[in-house]
Amino acid sequence: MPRSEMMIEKGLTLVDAINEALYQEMERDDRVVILGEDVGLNGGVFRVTDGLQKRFGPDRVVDTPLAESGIMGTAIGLAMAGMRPVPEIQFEGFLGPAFDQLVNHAARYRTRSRGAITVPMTVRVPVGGGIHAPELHSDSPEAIYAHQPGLKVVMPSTPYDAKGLLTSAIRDPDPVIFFEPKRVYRSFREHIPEEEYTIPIGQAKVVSEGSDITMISWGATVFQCLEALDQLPEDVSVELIDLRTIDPIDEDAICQSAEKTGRVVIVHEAPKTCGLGAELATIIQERCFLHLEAPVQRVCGFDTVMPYYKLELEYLPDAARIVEALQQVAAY
Amino acid sequence: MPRSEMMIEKGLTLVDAINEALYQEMERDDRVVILGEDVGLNGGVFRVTDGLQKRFGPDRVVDTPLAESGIMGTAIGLAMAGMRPVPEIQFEGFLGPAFDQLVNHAARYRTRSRGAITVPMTVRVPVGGGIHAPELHSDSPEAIYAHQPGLKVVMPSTPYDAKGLLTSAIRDPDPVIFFEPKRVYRSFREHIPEEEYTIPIGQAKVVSEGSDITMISWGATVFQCLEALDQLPEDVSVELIDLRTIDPIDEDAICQSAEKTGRVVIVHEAPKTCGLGAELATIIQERCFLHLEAPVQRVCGFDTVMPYYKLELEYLPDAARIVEALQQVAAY
Amino acid sequence: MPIKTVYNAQIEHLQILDETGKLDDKLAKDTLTDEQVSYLYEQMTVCRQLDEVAFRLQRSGRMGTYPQNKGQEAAAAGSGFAAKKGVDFLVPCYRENLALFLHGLPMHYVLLHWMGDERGNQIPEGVNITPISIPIGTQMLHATGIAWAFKLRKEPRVAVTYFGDGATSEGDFHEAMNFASVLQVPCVFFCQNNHWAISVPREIQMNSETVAQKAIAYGMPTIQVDGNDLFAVYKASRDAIERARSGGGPSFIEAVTYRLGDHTTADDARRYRDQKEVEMWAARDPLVRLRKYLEKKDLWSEDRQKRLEERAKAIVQEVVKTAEGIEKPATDDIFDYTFAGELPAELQRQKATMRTSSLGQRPEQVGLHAVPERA
Amino acid sequence: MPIKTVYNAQIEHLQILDETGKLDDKLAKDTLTDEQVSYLYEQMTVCRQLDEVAFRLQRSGRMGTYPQNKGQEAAAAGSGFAAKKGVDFLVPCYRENLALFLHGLPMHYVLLHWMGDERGNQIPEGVNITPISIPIGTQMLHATGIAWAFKLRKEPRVAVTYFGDGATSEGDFHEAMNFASVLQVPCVFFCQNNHWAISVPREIQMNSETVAQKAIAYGMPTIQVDGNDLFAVYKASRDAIERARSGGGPSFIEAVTYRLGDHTTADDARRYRDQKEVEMWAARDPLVRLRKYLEKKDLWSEDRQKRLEERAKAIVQEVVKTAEGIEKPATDDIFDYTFAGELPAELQRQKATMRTSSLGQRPEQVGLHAVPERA
Ligand SMILES: Cc1ncc(C[n+]2csc(CCOP(=O)(O)OP(=O)(O)O)c2C)c(N)n1
Ligand SMILES: Cc1ncc(C[n+]2csc(CCOP(=O)(O)OP(=O)(O)O)c2C)c(N)n1
Ligand SMILES: [Mg+2]
Ligand SMILES: [Mg+2]
Repeated sequence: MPRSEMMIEKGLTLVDAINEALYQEMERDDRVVILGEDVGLNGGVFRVTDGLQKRFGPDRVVDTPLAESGIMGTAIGLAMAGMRPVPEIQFEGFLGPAFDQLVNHAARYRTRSRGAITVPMTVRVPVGGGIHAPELHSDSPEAIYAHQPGLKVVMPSTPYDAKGLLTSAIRDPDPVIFFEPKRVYRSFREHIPEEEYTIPIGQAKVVSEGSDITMISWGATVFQCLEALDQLPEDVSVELIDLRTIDPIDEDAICQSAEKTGRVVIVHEAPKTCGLGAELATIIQERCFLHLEAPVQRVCGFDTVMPYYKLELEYLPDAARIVEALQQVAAY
Repeated sequence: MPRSEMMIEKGLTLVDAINEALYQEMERDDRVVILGEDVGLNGGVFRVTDGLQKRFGPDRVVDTPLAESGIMGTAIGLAMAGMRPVPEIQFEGFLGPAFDQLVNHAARYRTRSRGAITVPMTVRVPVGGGIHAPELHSDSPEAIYAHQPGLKVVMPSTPYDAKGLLTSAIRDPDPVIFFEPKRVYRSFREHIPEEEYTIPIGQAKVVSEGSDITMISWGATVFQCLEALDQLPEDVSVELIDLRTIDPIDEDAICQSAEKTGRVVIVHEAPKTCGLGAELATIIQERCFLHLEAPVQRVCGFDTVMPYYKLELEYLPDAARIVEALQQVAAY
Repeated sequence: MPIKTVYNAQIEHLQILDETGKLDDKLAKDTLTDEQVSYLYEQMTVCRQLDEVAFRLQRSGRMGTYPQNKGQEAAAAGSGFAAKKGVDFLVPCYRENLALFLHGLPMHYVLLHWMGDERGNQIPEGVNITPISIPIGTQMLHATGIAWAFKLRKEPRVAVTYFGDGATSEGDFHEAMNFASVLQVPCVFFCQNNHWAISVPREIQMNSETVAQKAIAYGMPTIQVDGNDLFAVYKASRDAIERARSGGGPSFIEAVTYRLGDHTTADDARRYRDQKEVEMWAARDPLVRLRKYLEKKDLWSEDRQKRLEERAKAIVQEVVKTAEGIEKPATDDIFDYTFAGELPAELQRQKATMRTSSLGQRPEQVGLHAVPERA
Repeated sequence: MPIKTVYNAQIEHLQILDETGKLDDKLAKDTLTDEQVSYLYEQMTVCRQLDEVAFRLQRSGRMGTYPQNKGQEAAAAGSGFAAKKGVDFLVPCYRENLALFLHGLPMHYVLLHWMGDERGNQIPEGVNITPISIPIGTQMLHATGIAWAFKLRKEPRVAVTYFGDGATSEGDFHEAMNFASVLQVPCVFFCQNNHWAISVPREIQMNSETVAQKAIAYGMPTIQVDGNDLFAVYKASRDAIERARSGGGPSFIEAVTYRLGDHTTADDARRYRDQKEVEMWAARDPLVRLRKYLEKKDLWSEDRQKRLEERAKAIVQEVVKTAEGIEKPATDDIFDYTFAGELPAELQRQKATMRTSSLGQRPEQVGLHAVPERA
């Protein structure tokens, strides 16, 4: 769709960027179909698919019945039969009913059929807390899907990355979960290329270079990290890495930085225990053991159920907690 | 049920021990009900519930329709209404359809209702590979459930532990997942007390003491670890810890050992990435950083889909791989 | 016989009070007394007022997302009233506030819930309901389990569970219906078919002529009722509940109604539905219909209406005050309800330090400010 | 009208060839030719032989768990034959081997699968089936999706999916049926009601009189057929498939049959079911019935039967030889099909080293045999 005045002038939000990638991929490849709850006329509850049904018709942008396993399972069937489905799950909490189809079917079909049958689909899922939503609308389940072999997991934090990664995901011959940090959906705008482009899945990005501490994050907490850097009183040079892809992990990027700094802080919203932070910390101690000057430090959600919104900001890692961690790691 | 001749003479298998705990808890507390596929007349596909329907009747040992979410969801309802349900999921692969009820409901009810409504239930699930089963009958999903706050996760490896931990689980006021390593179901017998006893959830066990390397495992791989110790040519003193409870993790036990030895190997069947090994390794480097002489080493399943049985022994950690890891950690 | 009919079924539709406020006296026999009708009309009016105020609270930033019940009050009232308070158990979603209030839930609990406060779910002792449920279609399994417990303990109690037309598409709906029927538990499945699931109309939610016929799949008694007709809803619910109580097993009720408001305050229904449809249903508003009936029977007056409206406002104002007067929960609450009894050590540590990594939280690590020698 | 009937439904049962081998000629018109019947009888016999041999392979430790199809061959044959080979798409579970063979799957693939070898799922180009499916009730959603793709691309093709009576209890069954009906995709849902789901009889799997009536919930055409009657199965399947092909949407077929063997080789059905029931159904064996019919029509003889049995033995022997002759897969196969294209670095490392921890796998770490100075 042609960009609006606002987009031309002020740039695109994350929502706009995703919408543009969907639009361009649907233009480019008529095997791409969107399915999900309220994705059609309503344009999705976050308006991410706004205008697409109008442009591509109700056969390619399909309002499904209210059933996440149904959405995932039929998307798998569509993909097996040569389409490029892009199912939307309305909130990450509702991945639950679709878990079995995703983990036990989508993720395994290539392996179990020794390549005879494949599932090229991209599952879009808004993720994370901080928007004052009701329960089960604020979780961060990325580690669960990273644990499952056969899935790729992506979580961009900027409009530029979102457009390029979503384009890659849709073109990927295997299932990709594309997590969209809803706290960032409309939090800022960015000028990004209008023409299509891709960003390879599996490459982290150095947001800001530094030499004393490596800080790794992804999704919405990247911005809490940036806030922390602003607040950091000491003269500490922090290298901030936005993972962008959750799985496969860009081990080289994080280890290179960890070897340089010898001190690492990892920040994520999901509960600590068995979160992705544990995997990253373990990789770093495996590969950079002799370079580490301090234990790898995690700043995560607590090992409690994500609270309702009155307490969500106490739960989510914020700049203050991140600053404290940076200071402690620096001083270790 | 009175013990058989065989049991009196040669001891109990893991299956026998679980059956005995179920029997005794059902005798003791008439709120305890068993539900699941084929658990009744058939006694479960592994015969774990053998004889219980005969003894306690079809109202307390219930063959349900073939629907795991239904089993989990109605068990939650039973528990909310004051019963002590012990649902069985026939194989860990079929936890998939029950995932949502387990993670988004059972795990959260106490927190979301601020204690007004609770879910005292024990979900029994055979787990793990190595028995030449069909696909989706050999996975190890414990890390996924450890990641979810509000659930306790247990995995005993011996008849003695199984009986005591299952008894604790059934009496626990909160939901517990009780994973039963099927490879161990009938692999050996052990003499255990006939009277009821409990083992506290959350306590690891030192299987064999040692001073050079700490080795941590749980479930069936504990026996691969023991095999490795037998094969270890060098004169290395290994402390083997059987975690027994996956969540909450007995951090003190593992850190105490790690501080003593400075070298740690973790062994599990699940895929490496975001497996429980990552959490353990991270805890150890956080708490024992200054004591570590080598990176914590993981011996796990690969980050691939669990293969069908012709290749399952290549996939599963075996004594050879464990020995190699021990040697490398010792030599680091 | 090579072709034979092996099964037959039909679905009945029940209406007692029509849109003009005319009552079918024969069918209405032994249903609601005049007094009960007036009482329920008043309760419905208070609920409508709560909806209006809740909407404004959200708009002014004093509350999060809120789903209005507007237009569906008769369904909640008739069914909730048919269940025995203090005995039966309600397992709701979020569009039957009135049923919860009728069973003793203090009104401010609902506001607290939508204000992002779990204490709105901390159901008081003796109130037999589960909290408002956000994930669609999952709670009916809990209702089946609760009813099962009643059956096992031989208690003459019934679980009534509420859900929308959209919820019937979820797999859990199917499993709940099947378990309930196989186990013959005392559970009533009450579907508020309000024609929409956010922007998805009933016709693309399902391809069946009625929602009620879904129960045929389970061999379960089923009926379609005019959901904006308090009498029909009450009668069908009472019959189903009493059948369940007396060992007759579960039933399904489709209450045909309409969501007069947006899906929630986060929604704008004009994007996807026709104003004409809304107007048509506004004419069938259960409150309007009931008032017509009461007026016809000379049980109501302009004056009573005015006083009721004022009272409703006062009540709701008080409720808002109560909800807003409750202090923000303590941060400790994040931790304290994760498990019964003493928290596991790591959770205690997280709670005490508000930290997730143990670095810096242990005596031997605190205060280390230089790179130490290796141990 | 205050009480009115708003929906009516009935379920028909179809039988064409009865248990004595007598055919209803009128109903049989335009179904199967003599030649086709003989051909399918032969195929069914080969399949029965495969079952016997597979059982022995398992017992002698040469194969893992195996589920016999015994008793259900007519259901697989009639439906599989009704679908167009090379055009339509079968989405099976595990109890319709013959349907797969009729669509071109080499027989040894099935053995390979049960020998724990993924290459048994590596369906050859041009064979339009998905592999045998172990998790119950999940594959019908894939069939719906495949049929949906056919509809979107305007291809005159149909997906036929198989599942058991037990599978209808899963939520995914419900969602697949609903999606298929709402989207009006060309999909045929073929339920082999063999009366048991392992040890659970149909009556405690569901409380409905028929399985067929489950389709009423979705407004989907549905029929119950004698599943041991090749003609009835063929006719119902063909009608449903051709209706789907010509844009008439999905259908449901309940084939009433019986599992004559144990659930799998890991099961002992004597623990939970009555031998009398088994005997009653053995008398309805689809092979016996078909042979009676062929004999009545003078299309069969003792001699042909003997030759067929010998041929079946020879064929199956060859199939076993092929399956057992296939070498153990390479260990690399564990890794190589995880993703298309080049493996991610970490997986390459795991594959190259058969190790999961990077310790010792990197040049600078290999060979470190003393505790080094810290960097
Ligand atoms: C499992 C799940 N999927 C999706 C949603 C998002 N969602 C919230 S309400 C709703 C529509 C519900 O429709 P219906 O069941 O008809 O109830 P109504 O809102 O009309 O009362 C959806 C899709 C959810 N809350 N839960
Ligand atoms: C999701 C799931 N749950 C449980 C099982 C274990 N299981 C294997 S076959 C079976 C019974 C299947 O019954 P039915 O659908 O009637 O098919 P049949 O075996 O009778 O052909 C069960 C419970 C499974 N494979 N998948
Ligand atoms: Mg609705
Ligand atoms: Mg069956």
